[in-house]
Amino acid sequence: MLPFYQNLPFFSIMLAMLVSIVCPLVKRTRPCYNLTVLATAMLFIFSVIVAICTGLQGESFTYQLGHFPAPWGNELRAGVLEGIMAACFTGVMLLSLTGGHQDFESDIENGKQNLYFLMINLLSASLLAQVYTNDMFTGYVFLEISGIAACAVVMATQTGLAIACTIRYMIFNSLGSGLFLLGVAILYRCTGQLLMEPLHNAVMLLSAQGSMVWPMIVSLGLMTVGLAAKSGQFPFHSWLPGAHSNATTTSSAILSGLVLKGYIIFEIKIIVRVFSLELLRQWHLTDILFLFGVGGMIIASLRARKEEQAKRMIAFSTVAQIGYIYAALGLGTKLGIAAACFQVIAHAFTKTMLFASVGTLIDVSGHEKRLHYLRGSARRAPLAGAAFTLGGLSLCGLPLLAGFGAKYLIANASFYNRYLTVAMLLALAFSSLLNALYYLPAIINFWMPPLEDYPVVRSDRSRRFSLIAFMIVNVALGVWFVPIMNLLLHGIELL
Amino acid sequence: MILLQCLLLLGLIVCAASLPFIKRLLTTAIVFMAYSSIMAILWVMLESPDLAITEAAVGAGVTTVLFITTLSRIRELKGVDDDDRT
Amino acid sequence: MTEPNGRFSQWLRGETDLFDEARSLILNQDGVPPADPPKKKPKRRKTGAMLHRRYTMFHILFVTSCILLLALLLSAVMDLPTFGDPYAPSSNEVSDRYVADGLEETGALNAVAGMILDYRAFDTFGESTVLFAAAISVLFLLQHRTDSHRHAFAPVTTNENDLILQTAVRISFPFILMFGSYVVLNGHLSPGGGFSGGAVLGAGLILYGAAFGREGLSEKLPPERTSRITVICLLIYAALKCFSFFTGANHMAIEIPKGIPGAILSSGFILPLNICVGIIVACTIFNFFLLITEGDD
Amino acid sequence: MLEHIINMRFEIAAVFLFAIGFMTLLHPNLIKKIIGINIMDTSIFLFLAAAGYVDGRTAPIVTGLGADPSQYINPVPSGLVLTGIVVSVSTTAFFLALTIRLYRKYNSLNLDKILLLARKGKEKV
Repeated sequence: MLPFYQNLPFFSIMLAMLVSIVCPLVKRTRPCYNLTVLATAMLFIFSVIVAICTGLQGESFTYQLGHFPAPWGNELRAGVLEGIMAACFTGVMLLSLTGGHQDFESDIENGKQNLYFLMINLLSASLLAQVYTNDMFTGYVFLEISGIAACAVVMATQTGLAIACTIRYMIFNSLGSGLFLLGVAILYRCTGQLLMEPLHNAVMLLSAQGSMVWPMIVSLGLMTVGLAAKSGQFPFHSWLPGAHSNATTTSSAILSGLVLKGYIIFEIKIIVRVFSLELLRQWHLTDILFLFGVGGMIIASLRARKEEQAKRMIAFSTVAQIGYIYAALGLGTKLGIAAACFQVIAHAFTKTMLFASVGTLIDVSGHEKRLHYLRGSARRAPLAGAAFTLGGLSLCGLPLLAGFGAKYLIANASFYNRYLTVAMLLALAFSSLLNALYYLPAIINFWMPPLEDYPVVRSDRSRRFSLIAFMIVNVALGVWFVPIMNLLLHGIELL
Repeated sequence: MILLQCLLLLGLIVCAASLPFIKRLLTTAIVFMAYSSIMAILWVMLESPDLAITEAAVGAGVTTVLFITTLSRIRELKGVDDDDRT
Repeated sequence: MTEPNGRFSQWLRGETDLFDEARSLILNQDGVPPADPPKKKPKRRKTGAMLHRRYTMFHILFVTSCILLLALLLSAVMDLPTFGDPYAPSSNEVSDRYVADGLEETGALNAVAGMILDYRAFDTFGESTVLFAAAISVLFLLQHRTDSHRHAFAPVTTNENDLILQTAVRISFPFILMFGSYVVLNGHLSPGGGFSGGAVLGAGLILYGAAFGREGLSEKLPPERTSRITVICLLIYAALKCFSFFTGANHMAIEIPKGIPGAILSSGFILPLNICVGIIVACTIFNFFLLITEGDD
Repeated sequence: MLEHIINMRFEIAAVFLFAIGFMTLLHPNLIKKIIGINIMDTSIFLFLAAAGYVDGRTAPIVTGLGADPSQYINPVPSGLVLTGIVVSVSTTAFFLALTIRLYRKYNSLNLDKILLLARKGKEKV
């Protein structure tokens, strides 16, 4: 009999799927919202248990779905890294959901809010599946699910611009998963395996013999480009600002904080578990990743400065932070991967806090989106203003905050790669400066005396709790980033 | 047998390549139906009958019917559907 | 100390905005800033020519990346194992077991149905959820906001009583249903299965819906009912598969009777799963058709 | 070389179809973009299913117990493609629903024109 905690990854995916399937039967909004929050809380508890138990055991386990062992049947695999990532994703989902139940009623039609919660549950199900899966085709299926669910969440407000940005997002989604499936098809053609461990052995055997190396490079390139297109990486990011700025406050927080990260974790598992890092360095694919990452960091930050709307500015800064992650992946060392994972966690918490706080600031100042008219809105909603300030400073790299931890770890990881150290440090410094050039003016703008006095509106109590929780976690990440880093490094060893 | 497969593949490529140049949207839907039917025949030649039934029912049948009903909803069928104008 | 009316001290008193380059704007005495936001710098309006130039640059980039992708793929295809080669790496011990031991492990004669619904059933559960998510988002987009004015469901063909179509459908509809249900029920014995049979059933329902319009199926199968049926089938599928995954993972040897190979009621869970998937696919496809023709008017 | 091309006809055709589908994405009309995405998907499925075919073998419908695997083709790719076709139907239906809503609001199928109108906030309804 398996120890009980090994069933938890399977239970958490099935729970999320079942809750999302049941949602259309629950007609009214409140019970559906409570069901979603309860389910996300249970997912968070399950993931924390998985992280702790695998941490104590010190080794990852595989969970065989069905009666047939690995290469024939399907399989889930969970370890310390997967546990931490799942706990972080479900935790952020829980906090952003508890804060948002007022703007569901206002933004989404009353007859269709249970369908919106269905899509949110599907997003958390596909996030967990991408973290835990050990099979490439299951990964493709859950890429599709999170693609369709994310598009449905973006168009929930049903305004003209939202639907136009949704169809653009859907085109990039289909393109991304099409390229990924083509990569899996070529890999299946060369090796005949679909599960990650036998695939790894077959790839190692083939690269040792030196036969069919070029198709494997092309297949890995296609998979990376497909996942980069879906996670809004630099050359394929044109859909991201429109999609993330036209969604409701909670959904834009979930979209940019979590959905993009599911694809990146799946990318990290493919890189580390199927093609080992040495192979990537040998094929020089890490340098291409590094190039695109740095490009994303610089150009997206430059583009963010020209934005007048608050949400679009933050969406462009998301593209820049995704560039950080891909640049850290491009360093090609285990330390670089651990730094990328820490950046994923730090960005998930910081970006969700930013979107939540800007949403509150916009609600308080009469739904005015442009930065100039949001002037002085922080004085009307001090907690949201403080959260935005903390988030902005964290992304600029102020010490004792999560952003600084991520930047420090990426810089530290770059010392182990002789060629890229200088380039990485320059890119980090320049993009941090650019971040400061558009976050600090925004922060100052929020705290200046307001133009005309809007009636002071008390931001709803639950949003207060989630903002405070985000701030605490941000500072905690900034202070204890070294122990978290060792945990992540240990997790990657087990991957 | 190989010659027939090559001809069908050429037919596929011709169908697909002609799509951007057709002006009327209804014609593109019907060319897409032809494309799916040829694909269904190819599945039979590749010895996978499940795919042939699915592709025939889904590709040629349902997808094209959805396209045509969408065009009728957009009132394209009344001959006003040069895609440059809309 | 900074002189009293220096820019910084003025900013401290909140009179000026650090970023207004246009000093004349700031110095209007009553300190009320202009109504529309002073632009950071005059925003160049995207003239037609500039738009055109940006698009051609985007097109060139797109075409070159497409040609590069084509060259990459063709060079990769040249190195792949040849088509139809019996010793290709993909026909290895994995696929041999699906065919060789497939019958006694799953009881299904059709190795593909055995693989989809028993060996790798988690993918198919994801598949049905993809269909369900698409059906719900189309419902989300096109469902009637107010059910009060249920718009008369005009069939695609303009005149209602098109005799030829209706008699043709009246003759062929039962055979389509029979063929579709045959394909679903015999999924584990002959080629077909839940997806193909469901698609055939869905296409048959669409044909009936298109021919008979209002008093046809859309009264008996409105979008709410089809999504309820889909939810029930998905729950049955999830229940069956959770049972077999859980018992499989914990190595509980609970034997599901495989029946006599070749009989309809054989191969354990595959038959009920095929029926569930068939119903899900048929309902979803008919739902798409119904919503696209009738919804949101 | 020509012999190799004839031998790899399915894969080369799939790659060309993928490129053609990728190119039709360039067309501003929404319906053409959706058909382009459909062509890309079916070309990937053609590539995947061609991986499973083995010369001189029949469809994987076993007749009795202990079937000899050397007589049947590889069932794995046709299983994957079967689920893939259903995915492309659902994405197409979602696209078409979005197109109808956009046409209702902006009376146009040209995505570039729609985005310009949407940014200027000109909704017909």
